[in-house]
Amino acid sequence: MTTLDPTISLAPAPERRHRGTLSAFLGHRTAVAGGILLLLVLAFCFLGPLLYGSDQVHTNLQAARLAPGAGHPLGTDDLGYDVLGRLMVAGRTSLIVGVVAGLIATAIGAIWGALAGYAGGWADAVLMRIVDTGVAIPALFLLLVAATLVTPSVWVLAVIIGCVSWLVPARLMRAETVTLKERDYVKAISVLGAGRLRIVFRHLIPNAIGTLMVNLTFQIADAILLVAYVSFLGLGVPPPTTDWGAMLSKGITYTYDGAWWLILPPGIAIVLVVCAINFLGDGLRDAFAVRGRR
Amino acid sequence: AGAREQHGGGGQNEVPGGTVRFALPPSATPNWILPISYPGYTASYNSAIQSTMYVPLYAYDGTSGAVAMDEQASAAEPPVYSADGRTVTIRLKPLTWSTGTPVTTRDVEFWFNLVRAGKDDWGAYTSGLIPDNVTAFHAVDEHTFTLTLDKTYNNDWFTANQLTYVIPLPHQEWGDGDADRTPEGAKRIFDHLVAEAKNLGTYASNPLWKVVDGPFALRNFTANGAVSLVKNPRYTGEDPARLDGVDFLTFTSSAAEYNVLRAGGVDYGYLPTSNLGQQPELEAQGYTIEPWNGWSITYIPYNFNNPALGKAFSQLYVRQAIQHAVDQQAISSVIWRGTASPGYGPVPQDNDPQYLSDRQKTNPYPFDLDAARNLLASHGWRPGSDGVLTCEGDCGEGVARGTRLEMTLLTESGSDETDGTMQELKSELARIGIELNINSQPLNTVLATGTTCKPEEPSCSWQLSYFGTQGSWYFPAYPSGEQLFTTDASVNFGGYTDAVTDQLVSASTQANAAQTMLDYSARLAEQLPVIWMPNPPYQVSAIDSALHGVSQDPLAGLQPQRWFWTKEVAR
Amino acid sequence: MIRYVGKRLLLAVVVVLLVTVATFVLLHLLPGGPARGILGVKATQEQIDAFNHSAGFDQPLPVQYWDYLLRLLHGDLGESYSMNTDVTTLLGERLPKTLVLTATSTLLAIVVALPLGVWQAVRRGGVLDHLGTGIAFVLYATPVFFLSLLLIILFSQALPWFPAQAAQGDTLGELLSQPGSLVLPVLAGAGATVAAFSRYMRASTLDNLTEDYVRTARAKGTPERVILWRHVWPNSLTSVVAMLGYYVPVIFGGSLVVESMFNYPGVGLLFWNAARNADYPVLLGVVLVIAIATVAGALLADLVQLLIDPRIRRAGAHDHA
Amino acid sequence: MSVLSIENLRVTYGDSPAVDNLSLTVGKGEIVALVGESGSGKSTAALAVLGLLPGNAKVTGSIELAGQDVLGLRGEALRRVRGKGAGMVFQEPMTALNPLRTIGFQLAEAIRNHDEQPKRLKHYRDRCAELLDRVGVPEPRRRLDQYPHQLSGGLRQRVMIAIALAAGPELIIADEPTTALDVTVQQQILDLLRDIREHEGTGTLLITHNMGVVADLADRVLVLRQGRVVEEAATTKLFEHPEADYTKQLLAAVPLLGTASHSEPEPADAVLSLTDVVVTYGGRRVVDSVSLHVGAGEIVGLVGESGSGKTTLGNCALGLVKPKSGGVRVFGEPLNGKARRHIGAVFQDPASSLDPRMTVAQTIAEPLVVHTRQGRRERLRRVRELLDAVELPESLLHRYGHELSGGQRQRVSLARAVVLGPKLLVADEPTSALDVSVQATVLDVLARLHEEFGFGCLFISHDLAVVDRVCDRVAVLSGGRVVEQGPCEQVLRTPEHEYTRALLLASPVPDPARQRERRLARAV
Ligand SMILES: Nc1ncnc2c1ncn2[C@@H]1O[C@H](COP(=O)(O)OP(=O)(O)OP(=O)(O)O)[C@@H](O)[C@H]1O
Ligand SMILES: Nc1ncnc2c1ncn2[C@@H]1O[C@H](COP(=O)(O)OP(=O)(O)OP(=O)(O)O)[C@@H](O)[C@H]1O
Ligand SMILES: [Mg+2]
Ligand SMILES: [Mg+2]
Repeated sequence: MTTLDPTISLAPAPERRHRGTLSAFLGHRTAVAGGILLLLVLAFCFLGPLLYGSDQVHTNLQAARLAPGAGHPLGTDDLGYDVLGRLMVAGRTSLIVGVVAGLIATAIGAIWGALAGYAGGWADAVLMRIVDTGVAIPALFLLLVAATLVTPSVWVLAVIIGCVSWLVPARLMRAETVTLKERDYVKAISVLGAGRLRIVFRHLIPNAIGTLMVNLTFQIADAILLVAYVSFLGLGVPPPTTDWGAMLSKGITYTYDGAWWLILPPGIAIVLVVCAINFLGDGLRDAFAVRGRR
Repeated sequence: AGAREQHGGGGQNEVPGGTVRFALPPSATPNWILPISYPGYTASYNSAIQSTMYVPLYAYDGTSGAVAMDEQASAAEPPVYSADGRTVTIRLKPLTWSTGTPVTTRDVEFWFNLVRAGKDDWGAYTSGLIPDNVTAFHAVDEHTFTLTLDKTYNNDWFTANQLTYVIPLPHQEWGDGDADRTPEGAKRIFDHLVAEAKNLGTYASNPLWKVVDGPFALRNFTANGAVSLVKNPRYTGEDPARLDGVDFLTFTSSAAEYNVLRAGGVDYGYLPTSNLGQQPELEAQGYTIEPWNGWSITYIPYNFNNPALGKAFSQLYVRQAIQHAVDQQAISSVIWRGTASPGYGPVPQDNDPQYLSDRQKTNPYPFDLDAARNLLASHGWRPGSDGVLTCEGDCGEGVARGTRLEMTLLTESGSDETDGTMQELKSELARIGIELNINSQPLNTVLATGTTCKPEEPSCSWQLSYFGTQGSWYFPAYPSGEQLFTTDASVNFGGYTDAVTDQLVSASTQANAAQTMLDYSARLAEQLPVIWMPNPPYQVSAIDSALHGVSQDPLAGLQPQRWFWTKEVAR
Repeated sequence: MIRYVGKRLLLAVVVVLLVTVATFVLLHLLPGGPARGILGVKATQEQIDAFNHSAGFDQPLPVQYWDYLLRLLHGDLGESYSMNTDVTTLLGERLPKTLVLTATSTLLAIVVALPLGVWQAVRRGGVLDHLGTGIAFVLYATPVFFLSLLLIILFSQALPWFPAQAAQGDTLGELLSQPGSLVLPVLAGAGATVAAFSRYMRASTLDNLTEDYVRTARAKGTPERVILWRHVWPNSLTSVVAMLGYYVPVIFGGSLVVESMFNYPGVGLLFWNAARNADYPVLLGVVLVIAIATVAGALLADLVQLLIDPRIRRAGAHDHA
Repeated sequence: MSVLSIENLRVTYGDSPAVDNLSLTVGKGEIVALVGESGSGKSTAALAVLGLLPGNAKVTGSIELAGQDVLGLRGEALRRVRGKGAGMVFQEPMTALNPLRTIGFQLAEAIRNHDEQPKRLKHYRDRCAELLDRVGVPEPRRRLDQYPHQLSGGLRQRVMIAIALAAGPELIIADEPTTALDVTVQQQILDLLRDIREHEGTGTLLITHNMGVVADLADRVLVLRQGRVVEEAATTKLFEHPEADYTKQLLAAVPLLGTASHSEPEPADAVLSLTDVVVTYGGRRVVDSVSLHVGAGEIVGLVGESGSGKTTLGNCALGLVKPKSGGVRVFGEPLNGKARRHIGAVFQDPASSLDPRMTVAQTIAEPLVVHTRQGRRERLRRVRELLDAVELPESLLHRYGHELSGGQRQRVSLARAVVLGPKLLVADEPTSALDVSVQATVLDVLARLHEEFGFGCLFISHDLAVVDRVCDRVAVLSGGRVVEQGPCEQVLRTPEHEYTRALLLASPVPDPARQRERRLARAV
């Protein structure tokens, strides 16, 4: 019986997935730009107030609606808040709500979808019909009910939005699970008698992490837009807390006054951040998609 | 107030006819045509449209510059009260229905019969008041009748707040012989009319609604609320329409309305206060901008039954301190851009030469944070580590030591001005050590939550509530407080009780002493049963400068029959 | 295949029922009920009690739900509390309008986005691909209310090309008689959709371009254009179609803002006002319609896929939940 | 005259060459085989001929096809050569055809692409039917309206060949045309290719890693290794006197039927006994009253064509599929949690048999985590032992699955399967995705583990030679039924059932002379 010298064994060259992922990501210029932009915005919102102090707690009606000028680089709004400083605190809300809601939605969705997909049969059918039901109820209605039942603080809003938007990741995760569970390693370990939870948490979810990560970025972007939307409808966080969406929807009523400083800063901030996150997600998608790299 | 009135009278070159496109408030759709109001369909624009078609017995409006009777628009001569005040004699003017039959006392009796039979379904019914307080109807002749009252009332009040509900109805066409003279028959007719009125799709075609005695008749009425009126050619009164017609336009949002306004698609519209900066442009475009003040007051009720803070609210000094922290001037001029006016008491601060006491007029509690701080400090309130005042001494009866002045304000969402006002309030209160949490909810929720309650009920957790984006309370012509501030009044949501107030209110509706209203005004301006807030306008109107004869009625009525164009409008 | 469709229909009914239950329960979580809001500040307690009684709110919730279902079976959606019209009429009047709006903007989105996505995929990595991606993301990131306003300022006021409001009037005919007035609302509604669809299509096309059958087609000398449109295009479409079905609620969500900005009284706005006024029958009616539309959309997407894809046509019985 | 001549072809992806200095000619009517292990650059060379390499490939050298230098061609000119200069047959017939288009469409398109006056596709119907008939597709007209998924793998591959022939090329390039097919079908396709060569006189460039196929079909062979030709020779000569060491190793690694010797199995208690097992999918009996026993320490082979129910039966044994009727007893009891501890499983696909998010150590230790309370250190010790047993260096301990080669991965799977010292191992085609040489190592490891642990094993394979080499006993499955079972000696040497005989005859052996004999035997 002959065994070939292992050194001349010509098995397929191993895919260098991890290293490949990072370099594929770094090779994606727009994604890197998105990442950097996001970091800058984060710094602006969370470190900015340390450098640029302004009273964002008390109104100052005497100094309302000032055009940009000395003391107020971006002017003041209709209650006399400094717009530049306001942009920072508003950004915190938008970003926190976006990120937390995105994380919550992704976490719930991942677990739900993985359980459904792995269990199969009846459990799957029931769990997925619940998802279908959720999809068919307008999110707006759920938001309205939630906002009526509890006063939406920043964190509450994040939880609410997260709980409203977990459906997409759930479907995604289920689809992923259905293919993953046919993988031999899942079979091999279930033959051994490993429990469902172990399989779901140790094997299925970690292996869908690429998909989930990509989805997470889009969830965050969507959540930031949803916050804006919710604020536009008057269901947002109570004052004096604010977010970009609230600033923008308030600002656009001053459009005809030419008060651009009330509109453009929050508008641009939203567009910029959502774009940056989307670019990031796009880059991640390319980085995780082995196929696309061929 | 009402200043646009008599825009040059007939001095301008009137161009007869033409139509006016009038913008209804956002999301408002007229939905009731029967001139007997029905619960749920009592919006002001419903009655504004109805009264152009069905002339009320007595019309009150602001066309004279103050809220007063508009004889021209009334179906009867002013009432004559007997010396004991128990009998009223009324003489109808010679109006005719569009079918040609004259308007007679029988038509008034018809109203009484219907409303008596269907009072449980009548939107304006309050037990003990009209029609309950009219014990007998007696027709003297075709045009004269007398009413017998159950007791003596203040004549002004009775005319303004009771007789104004009466509207002669076309007995000949809507009735069924004398069937309405039995309660069963009347109920049957009442139900029939209500059923017809619930069929909104048929308004424009239903022959019932073609019988009118007012200056206008209905041309079109769609489920979307787009209503068109045309001049009633058979109107025989003293107040005929000068226009050919009025089109009421509906809008999905005030932003949408404003966009259309700018494009010239509206003759009589409104603009969000945030667009007041546009006044010069709009004026250049041929609009006149004018706030439309309401015959209203705006306030924030305290919930005196709230288990946590009810006792604190019961302390006059606490209410005084809070009132001192409301910067009404700034709110009115900055947030409302000068369109709201500060209000200091229970009667409308504007438009009123008659009922406003000096005490209310001069604002007993001007904006003064130091005064507020002193009041609280001198009653044992000390700031805690977070700056919020805590009761550490004798803070008044029932106020437990350790009570914190942290309160939640339930407020109406959807208005930038209201949001701004509440933020300003929060900010000022924070400066005197009171923490205000703001909970914005749809108006419906605010109203449903902030209702009268008992301390032990879970529904009594609300503390302050605001529903005044367009004014909290619109008065009938006589601004008395029987529904608002008496102990068991239906709209006394916070459960305010004050024996003196109760007595003053009942005197103001029953005695013919003008002084009682002034006393009432002064008492509540001092006692602060609620937080008095600036009173926002009904709307800020933008009116085509060539449209004349417009007076912005504080009672939110319209008198489109008096409008006229001074330019050709081809529509 | 018939069994497959039958099964899908059955599931659809289940989902719709679940939606009504969920909506019903949620509605009753809202505090206070509709009475005060509908009857106004001036209503007395007696009036409120009478209202609650006549609306059946004094009954236990399951009874109320059961009554609702019974009425539903008779095609009776109830009466709007605040609009003095029955819900069926309201929906009958507004649904066509919203459908016109959403269908046109979705169609526009499809017509623009799908070819755009394919084109970007073909030019992958090129300047135009990046440009397309950038535009798509900016469009996606612009809140609808902001986009609507920009459109109005640009194309209605700065350049008076289109009216700022949709044509008014009760009938579809009146609405359609001024097609120009639909341009801006449709554009505003299509913005985010174009962005999303073009991204999906680009990804799907990229995936398919690496498939073996493309290599086969090349190997037999098929021109690139033919490969793209006759081989890749239908294949990429199948995956995008699956997603389109579930886009109904998203499109609907956007239509609320568009309707309120362009004075377009449709279902979105009806829904929003009903929600704020706690006008339960209207709310339930609209939610029901949306649920049916969503389920129908998903069903339709499945059927379209069934038509495009012979594999599913035969296998059919596969459950893709 | 040569129809294809490649000179000094060099293809690089990035900086590593996939094909290095390859020169090759294919004459008219000649079948040239390109052999070598996975990754040796075979496909790359084939794709280069039609200019189908991906954008990141850099190509130098020259390729002359039908008198034109392909490397110089672009756009329309290149398109004209494709299909006309050479037709191509790819390995995976399912994915190589567009699932949404009918066979007729895809075939007609191939003709139309090279028609001087292109007509509407339906005009080519007759020609298409002729082509299908030519490649031996029954009922050709009906097939034209069918979709790829409606055809079996063998028929699909015939359609691919028809497409390759459509434009009447001088050369057919067949890249692993039979790897995805069953042996019997494989034989038919090989016969077809030979037939085409004989009647149409086209040259053929055959790419394969199966030495049996080479022996069966090729006139000349090039052995490729890491992109380089290590040996080129006429087929007979190569098999008789391989010159390069590498060629020798390659040939030696091919398992040969009937070379293994078997000792009589000792009778033992059954660790697995399946009695009258029936499995149905949607009413179709996929496994039809199969009875099968695996004694302690015994290796039982299960062979049969694709779809015959091998995997399904294996899954029954593992409890992954519930039989409709019949008994599955493991260690004498119905399958239960306790029994699972003593069952191991190894599956076909090395790529998916390891969790990509786990290191080798974690993977091997997982059964210990599930079933024992051993501490970390103890586990690690055990993992080291097993790594040793499957002959992997300790340096691999902290690598991830994807950082290993296919053979290494299968060895890790084996280690995981035996870490708890199982009494029963179910191996479902554990080596069929591997190269011959790698397969040989893995089979060796399996044999050694078997010696060490003495488990009973159900070994599923479609390769009779592999089964012959590994198993004591064998059961032949056809259409869900066991048609024959018994000791390997008996079943594989003196088969009784016709089906077994057909299987045996269809398995190509790496010996041109014997292949010729067998061909003749089949023809009778
Ligand atoms: N698109 C590509 N990009 C980068 N490297 C590639 C690409 N295609 C193939 N390779 C590499 O080139 C080498 C040769 O690959 P090729 O596909 O020609 O081998 P093969 O002999 O056909 O193998 P198999 O038998 O597995 O099909 C391998 O190392 C492979 O990883
Ligand atoms: N989950 C399933 N649903 C429906 N049919 C199935 C399923 N799994 C397998 N089959 C069918 O059962 C039959 C036997 O399949 P099985 O996988 O056991 O064959 P096999 O002998 O292992 O084939 P191969 O050599 O291709 O792996 C096939 O016809 C297959 O199509
Ligand atoms: Mg290959
Ligand atoms: Mg198998």
